[in-house]
Amino acid sequence: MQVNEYKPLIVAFCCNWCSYAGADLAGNNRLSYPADVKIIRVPCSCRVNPMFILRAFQRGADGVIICGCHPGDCHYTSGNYYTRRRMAALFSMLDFLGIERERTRLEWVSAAEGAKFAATMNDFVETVTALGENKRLEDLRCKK
Amino acid sequence: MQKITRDVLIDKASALLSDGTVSCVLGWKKGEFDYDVTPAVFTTHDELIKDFVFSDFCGANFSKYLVSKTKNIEGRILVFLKPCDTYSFNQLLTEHRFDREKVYAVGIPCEGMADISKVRAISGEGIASIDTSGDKMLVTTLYDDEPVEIAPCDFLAERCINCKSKKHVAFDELIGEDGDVIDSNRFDEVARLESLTPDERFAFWQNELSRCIRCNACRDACPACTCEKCVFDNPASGIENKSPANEFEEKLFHIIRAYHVAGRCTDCGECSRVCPQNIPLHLLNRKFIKDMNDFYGEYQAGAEVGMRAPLVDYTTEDLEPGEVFDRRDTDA
Amino acid sequence: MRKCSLDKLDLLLGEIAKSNELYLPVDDSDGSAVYKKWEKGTALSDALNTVRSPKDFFFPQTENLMEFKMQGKNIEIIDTRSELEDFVIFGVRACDVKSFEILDRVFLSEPVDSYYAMRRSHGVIISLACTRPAETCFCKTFGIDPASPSGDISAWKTESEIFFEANNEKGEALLSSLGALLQDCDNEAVEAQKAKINAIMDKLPLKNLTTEGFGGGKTAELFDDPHWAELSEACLGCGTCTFVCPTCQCYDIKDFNTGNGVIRFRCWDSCMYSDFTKMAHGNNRLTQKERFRQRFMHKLVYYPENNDGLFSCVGCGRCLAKCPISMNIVKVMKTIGGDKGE
Amino acid sequence: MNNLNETLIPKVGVITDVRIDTPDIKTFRVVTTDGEKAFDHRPGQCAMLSVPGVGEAMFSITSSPTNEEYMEFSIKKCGCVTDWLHQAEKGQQITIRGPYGKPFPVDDVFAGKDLLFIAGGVGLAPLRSVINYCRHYRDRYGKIDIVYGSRSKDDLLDYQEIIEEWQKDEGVNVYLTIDNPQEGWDGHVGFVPNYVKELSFDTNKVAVICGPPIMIKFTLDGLCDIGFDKTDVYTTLELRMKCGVGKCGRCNVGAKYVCKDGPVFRCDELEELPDEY
Repeated sequence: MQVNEYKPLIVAFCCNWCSYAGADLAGNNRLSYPADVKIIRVPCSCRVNPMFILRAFQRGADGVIICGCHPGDCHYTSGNYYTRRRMAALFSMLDFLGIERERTRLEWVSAAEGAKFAATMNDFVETVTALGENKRLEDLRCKK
Repeated sequence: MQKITRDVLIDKASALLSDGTVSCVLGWKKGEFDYDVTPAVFTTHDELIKDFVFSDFCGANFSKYLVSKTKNIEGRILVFLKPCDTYSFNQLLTEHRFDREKVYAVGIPCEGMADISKVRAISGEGIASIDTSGDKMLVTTLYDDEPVEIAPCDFLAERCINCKSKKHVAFDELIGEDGDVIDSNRFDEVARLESLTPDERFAFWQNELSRCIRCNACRDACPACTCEKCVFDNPASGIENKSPANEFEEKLFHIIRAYHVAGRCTDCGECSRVCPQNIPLHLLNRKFIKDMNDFYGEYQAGAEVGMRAPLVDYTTEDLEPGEVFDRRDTDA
Repeated sequence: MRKCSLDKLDLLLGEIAKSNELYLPVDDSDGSAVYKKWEKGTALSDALNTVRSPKDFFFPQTENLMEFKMQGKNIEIIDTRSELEDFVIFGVRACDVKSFEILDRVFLSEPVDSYYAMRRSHGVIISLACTRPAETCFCKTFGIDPASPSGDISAWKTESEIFFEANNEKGEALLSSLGALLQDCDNEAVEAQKAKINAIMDKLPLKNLTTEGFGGGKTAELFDDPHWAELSEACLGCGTCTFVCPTCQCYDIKDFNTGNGVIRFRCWDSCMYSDFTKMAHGNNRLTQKERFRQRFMHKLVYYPENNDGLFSCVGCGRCLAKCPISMNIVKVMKTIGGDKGE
Repeated sequence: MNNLNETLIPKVGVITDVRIDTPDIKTFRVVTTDGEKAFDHRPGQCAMLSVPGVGEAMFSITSSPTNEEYMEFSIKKCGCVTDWLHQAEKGQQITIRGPYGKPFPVDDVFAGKDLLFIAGGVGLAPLRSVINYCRHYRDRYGKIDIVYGSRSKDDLLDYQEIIEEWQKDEGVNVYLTIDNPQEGWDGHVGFVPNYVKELSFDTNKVAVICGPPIMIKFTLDGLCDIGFDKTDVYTTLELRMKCGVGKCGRCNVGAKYVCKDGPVFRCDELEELPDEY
């Protein structure tokens, strides 16, 4: 019964210089994406510590997506290149522990790509909705 | 058995002590039984004669001790390094964790170290004595008159069965002949787990990690874990030094622990050796090593001083996280 | 004394489990023994003892104490405990049974710790005499007889049978409830078993370990012993010894913010950890030497001083088997105690 | 009284008043939600205050037991809990449990004696409870001397009360000192241990010292120099505490638990304990 109404909680870490502006643009252009995407603005995608991602899952996120500038376009020259390596390692490790790989994603969204931002979020929400609730990285104490 | 004997090491240490090359010796001290050796600092020939041991049970990696032992000492400290210890030694030097000038490193050959829990599983509890002088280990228990014979393949620690190198990558002096880097099967178990379904992998790790008592021994023994203030010591982290309240915290601790040494871990295997609950923690570290080898090219932490670890480096052509899985799926 | 043949042990355990939750040592996937809840088909482990001590049953590693709900400036305190069912722990070794007495003196002395007391009152302990003591055992040093364990019910296992003797009303009530599964018998077989165990005890390498030189009132003499520095030299500062120890009872109280309230819980803590005594304005045990000393002084001097000479160690040997650097209470006792210069 | 069966479960307390004493010390008035005192205590005892989600910490009760309306805590801002408390406003609820520890022997040892109180900085907080208790039962005690010092005039705790009440009491002498000369201060300048030596009290009295560890140490030495016996000097200790009832195992000095056997110790007792506080 509840499955039909299930709406995943998504945490999106967005780079201040691109994806966050991309999200703004999506809003300005009246492009819709689910309200269950909670955006957290970070100064650069490489600010996202693996602990942030695990914490998000602990606090009830069903999916975590990190959005940064396209490779080569980092405001700080190379931040997103590091992000790419770090997230490749982390996502692979989560997968190794048997945690659904579709729950984490890294996307490059520029400030001009409002449409891409909305599309990415819609796609990600759809993917996570299909997966259902996050059970493998949940902290029961944080569930009501 | 080890090719090198206690006497050779004592002679070497005594000579270096008496000619003033070193002021103290980091070595193994005998315990109550034949297997419970403790790392200790010796300063005289007499102390060495009295308590120094070298046997199949001298598995502890001394490199990390150098961080604390090189502080506040006069002169240099002699340390005996097995091949795998030398990788940690280099890695610590890369990270400027101790003063190279304060150390006199003597490389010693290693035939692989024993895992006492494997020995116990075969001999049964109540070990009265262990003779490691022959090719096979002879274990006498309180309950049997005849010793049990155990072959190396049955008593060697997992990390030694899959030894990655008999080559010393750092030393001031070498005793015996140097060996070679070995083409080991150390990633086989990781690959096996990767080939399982996510559900199977989840069940595997759930079972292993559920035994964790958060004693922090894996962190405290790890030669790559040398932060002055660890995130797991920081009350603001909310998970400092305390037992895991649930499965989430078990995973959080072990993911972050392994992640923090990713690219710096030399695969010395101390984490699994010290785990009182026999959790195969080295598999998490090896997963990172294997991934980085696959994604960014072969890399062995500690092979040379001053190398740049994969996670603090990049190329503009790196794989996207999504492609990582695509690639593995097509491989499989 | 009553007995049951070993092939009926499963039936017997099933009978106990009908009205109580039943826990017993079973073989874990890594080859060591662990206390697990009995289900049909669960077999009693042959291992000498479990890696984790049974103190978990009364003093769990993590335990919620209460919850707070906050709204604006207001706080509501909620006692989240629910009533416990009776439970039975089967197969507790003599040393571990003794450890309960040591914990009792801490938690049941005034003011009583109600969390511990509640668990304790609901637990029935069926001890089991050792058959194969290990080289790491030194319970005799603390006056414990592994051949005659206490507990609510004592049990002895021979090749083919298992024998039971109730030590109090609680135990008697449980044994009586098992009815026809048990037969009355004399204690001949048990006496023979005891003799066998005692013969082994005389062969143990640590049989001569003595507590001489330790005990209440020894603080001044031992606190500044020069050997503490060398003993603690290699200590990694991990919590292995404290967490496998059946008598270590130090705990921490912490808050966890769940996002919709605060859970206050307590969990085991270790005097070996660097932040154990850390305060806002400093730490009175700055180096591992002081933390290391605290652990052994507590067990061998402070605790006996406050508890009529009872030592806070039961000689189970867990720390001997599990310390990553093989430093342990036996080495400490031999170095600074009565055996000095042996 | 605190329910003995539920030692770890606190009561809800309300902060009804916050007084700014010094730049880093505030005094909080706490009552239960019914507006009553949370529990009775003796001079020198402590209570565990907590802010859920932030932490719990032990504080000495600075108000006198003779105050039947409320309890007061003088708290210096120096850690997580205290930082949070310093931001709290009137009406904020916290939790409180206690009383913990052994009080000062005000009714036996102190009775009929001349008393000397020596405090430094926030160390006055635990002593204020005894001082006001002794002032309340003035006829039970002899002469009362109070030496109190702080870094500067602004850092003197309870300054108004000292000036307006203590100094006006008969048989009560207050000697104030600050570490360095300051404009608008015409009193004594210098460290407490030296001042105590200068004042050269007669030794037929009971002394109580509280302050930073270094001050306690030098003051005690100073008192011994002018002829005091350690059996006549008391002090209070502070270590990290979690349970408050001698079970969590961290506040021990030797075989003594500060929360249960202390915090009040006689200096000769203290001397027998290992030097680990």
